[in-house]
Amino acid sequence: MRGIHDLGGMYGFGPVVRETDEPVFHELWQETAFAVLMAAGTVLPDFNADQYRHSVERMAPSHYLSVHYYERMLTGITTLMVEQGALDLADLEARAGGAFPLALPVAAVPMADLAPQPVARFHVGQQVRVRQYSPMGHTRAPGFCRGKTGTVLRVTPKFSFPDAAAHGGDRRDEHTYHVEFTARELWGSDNGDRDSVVVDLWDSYLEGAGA
Amino acid sequence: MRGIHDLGGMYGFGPVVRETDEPVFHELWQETAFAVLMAAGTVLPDFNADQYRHSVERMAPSHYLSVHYYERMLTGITTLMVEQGALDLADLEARAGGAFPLALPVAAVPMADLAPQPVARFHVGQQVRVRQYSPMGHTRAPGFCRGKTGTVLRVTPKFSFPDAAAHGGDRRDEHTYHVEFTARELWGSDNGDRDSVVVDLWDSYLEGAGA
Amino acid sequence: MSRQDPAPIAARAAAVKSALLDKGLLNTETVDHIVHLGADEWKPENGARVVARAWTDPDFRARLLDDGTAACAELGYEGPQGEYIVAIEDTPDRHNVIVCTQCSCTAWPVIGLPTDWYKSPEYRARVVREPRPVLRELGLELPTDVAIRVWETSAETRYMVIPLRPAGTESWTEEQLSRLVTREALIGTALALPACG
Amino acid sequence: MSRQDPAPIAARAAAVKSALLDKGLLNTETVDHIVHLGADEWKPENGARVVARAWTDPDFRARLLDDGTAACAELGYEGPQGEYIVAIEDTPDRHNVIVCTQCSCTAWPVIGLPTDWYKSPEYRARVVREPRPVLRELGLELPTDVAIRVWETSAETRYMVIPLRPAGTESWTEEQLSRLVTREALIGTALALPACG
Repeated sequence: MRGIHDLGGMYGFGPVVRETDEPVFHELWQETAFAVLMAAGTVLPDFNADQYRHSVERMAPSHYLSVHYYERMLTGITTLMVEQGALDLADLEARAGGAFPLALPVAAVPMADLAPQPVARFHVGQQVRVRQYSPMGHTRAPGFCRGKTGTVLRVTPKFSFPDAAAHGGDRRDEHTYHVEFTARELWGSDNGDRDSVVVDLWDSYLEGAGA
Repeated sequence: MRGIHDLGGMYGFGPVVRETDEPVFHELWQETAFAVLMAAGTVLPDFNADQYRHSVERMAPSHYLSVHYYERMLTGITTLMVEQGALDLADLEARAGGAFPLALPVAAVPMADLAPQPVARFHVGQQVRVRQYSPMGHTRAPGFCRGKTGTVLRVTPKFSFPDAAAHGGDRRDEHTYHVEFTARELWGSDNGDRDSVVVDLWDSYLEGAGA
Repeated sequence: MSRQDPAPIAARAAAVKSALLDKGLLNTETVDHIVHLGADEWKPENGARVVARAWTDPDFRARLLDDGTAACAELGYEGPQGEYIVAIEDTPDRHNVIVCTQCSCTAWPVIGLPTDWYKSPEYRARVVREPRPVLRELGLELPTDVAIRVWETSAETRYMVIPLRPAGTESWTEEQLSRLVTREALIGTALALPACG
Repeated sequence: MSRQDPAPIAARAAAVKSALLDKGLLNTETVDHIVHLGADEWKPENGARVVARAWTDPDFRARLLDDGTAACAELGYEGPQGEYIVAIEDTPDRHNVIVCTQCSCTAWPVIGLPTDWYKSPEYRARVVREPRPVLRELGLELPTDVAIRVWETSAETRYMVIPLRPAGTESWTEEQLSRLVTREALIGTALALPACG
């Protein structure tokens, strides 16, 4: 099942609104949030992007959904800095003059049991299915493609496996695949076969799908 | 895919907090919201519960998730009353002295194409699978059981089919089934076979699953 | 749609009420009557009486398990959200617990309007996925050899749980027994209270 | 955790910054440099130059499609979120569009930090499910016989779109062409601007 961040395909959202001549940062605090994130590698000895992404994903869902991107960024990176002892929450709240809501704790068992796959098991043109796994921690296969079958378009070099990197599991690198799923496969038979979504998926997330 | 209301199995939520000696209504406006909903049948000529449930589900996701149950109730029923001409939004905003956020419009094509099933197709003990359908309107098969296989525990009398009732489709009644899914089936192989979830599902949502 | 800030929810509710009153689409007697039903008539004490009767009257228990709606109506408990009641019975091996993940449907006539924890996104999201930790947070630690069945109120069935009858209550009256059955016991997030509590 | 109201977000950001400065874990030069990179160095004009080069130099186009990271680095565009760039080329039959549904990953060196609409829950949720209506809302009406491929940035690949070269630009310079390529064209929510705009 999915966390609140896993928004792909969720329906009920209104129109996409585009601001004309939008600046990169709208307010000074957004610059600060970005700078703190970019400096995290020097503040936290074992910082990595997956751990950070998950700290954002751990925000209370109503908080996550109701605030700006850069508030999520500040909340996520500050949570890690507090959890790892670089910053003190009481000190931050005294400085801010009010509460500083952080993300919630990591789940007790965050990682699914996915066997490491050091060698690429799939090739371009092959049919693959995304496993129906349901971890309560960080993972990167969007809910909308779990259990669905698609076709490999490209095999990439190996990259750090995010579920392990986020949760202190054994470091491992695996190939990812650009896997194309038809709209019909993802959203049901009243959709076409010509439109499609390509998802970039680690080897562990996949299994062969006959054909 | 799922709307924001379809919360079952979403992870990342904090503890369940129970208030001791909780009153039925905490504030007067909550009583009002409940009374307006209960009176809706006399205000709206074609009122039904599915239409109402969907008007709540149509709230902007960040609004839905950040407010109290009775604010969702008031927003949902007021949306229907405005859409159907019983109330006027400008008048309400003048009376309230501020904006009155309503739910978003119904999707262009809200219903999946599920064939009516006037006769019970399944029996107690049978294995059934929930269809992998993805409508953008009201439906009642939770996302967490779509595509999953379970066992029928009970066949109920026929009830109004909610997808049609919510969206003005042809009226139809169908049996529902109490279908039991193991935790392993729903949440993956690191869960047991003894704990289970029983979901009450209309005939149209199901297909036979061999065995 | 207005760009101004939302009016406070109390002001929005009052606006709807006053508009409906002004148009003659609602009257205060109706409001009072509805609130009375919700606050005073539909309540877990009703379901507790149903359970106590089932514990003490085997014929009633059989009727309740066969047709919950009719059995509850025998005791006068019927009405909205009570049109199709199914009673589910705990056993020493299996515990039952109820949720409505998509809204908050509940058997009003026998359980009452649902309380905030039952309606919370936390309960709705989590109890189907991790029932044991959720029950533990609510004060119920189940032995690991007791299976849990979570009942999701996704259609028109309204469930009520018949919890296990506590030990040491063999000689108790129906009235005494009914005081052991809380709202939480009817939902399955608690057991019936112990005899010596 | 405090029960008081949250401090304004600006005060929270200032609190983190001042605490890190006081502890010597951050200095203002670093902050200024990072903000300069994000606001001024990483920008869609970079990706526009890559596209214009690909339109005018067949060898570069081949290198870009073969190894986007190396080809962008030839023009000096590299850095964080540019470690593995894949360029995807529109054809008359197929339009490409990029999203990151789970956060908002973007090829910073060639597209710049993402703007609010790209980061919005609306775009993230909807473009994979209903790309045509979303593109229409953003001003792009595609012929129904053009297939749409949506690229979800779920792993380490950072995509950029090579839009179709507008008609009537045969004699244009690379510099002139690059002005036709907007941020939206690099993401795929717009085409390159027409030659007579």
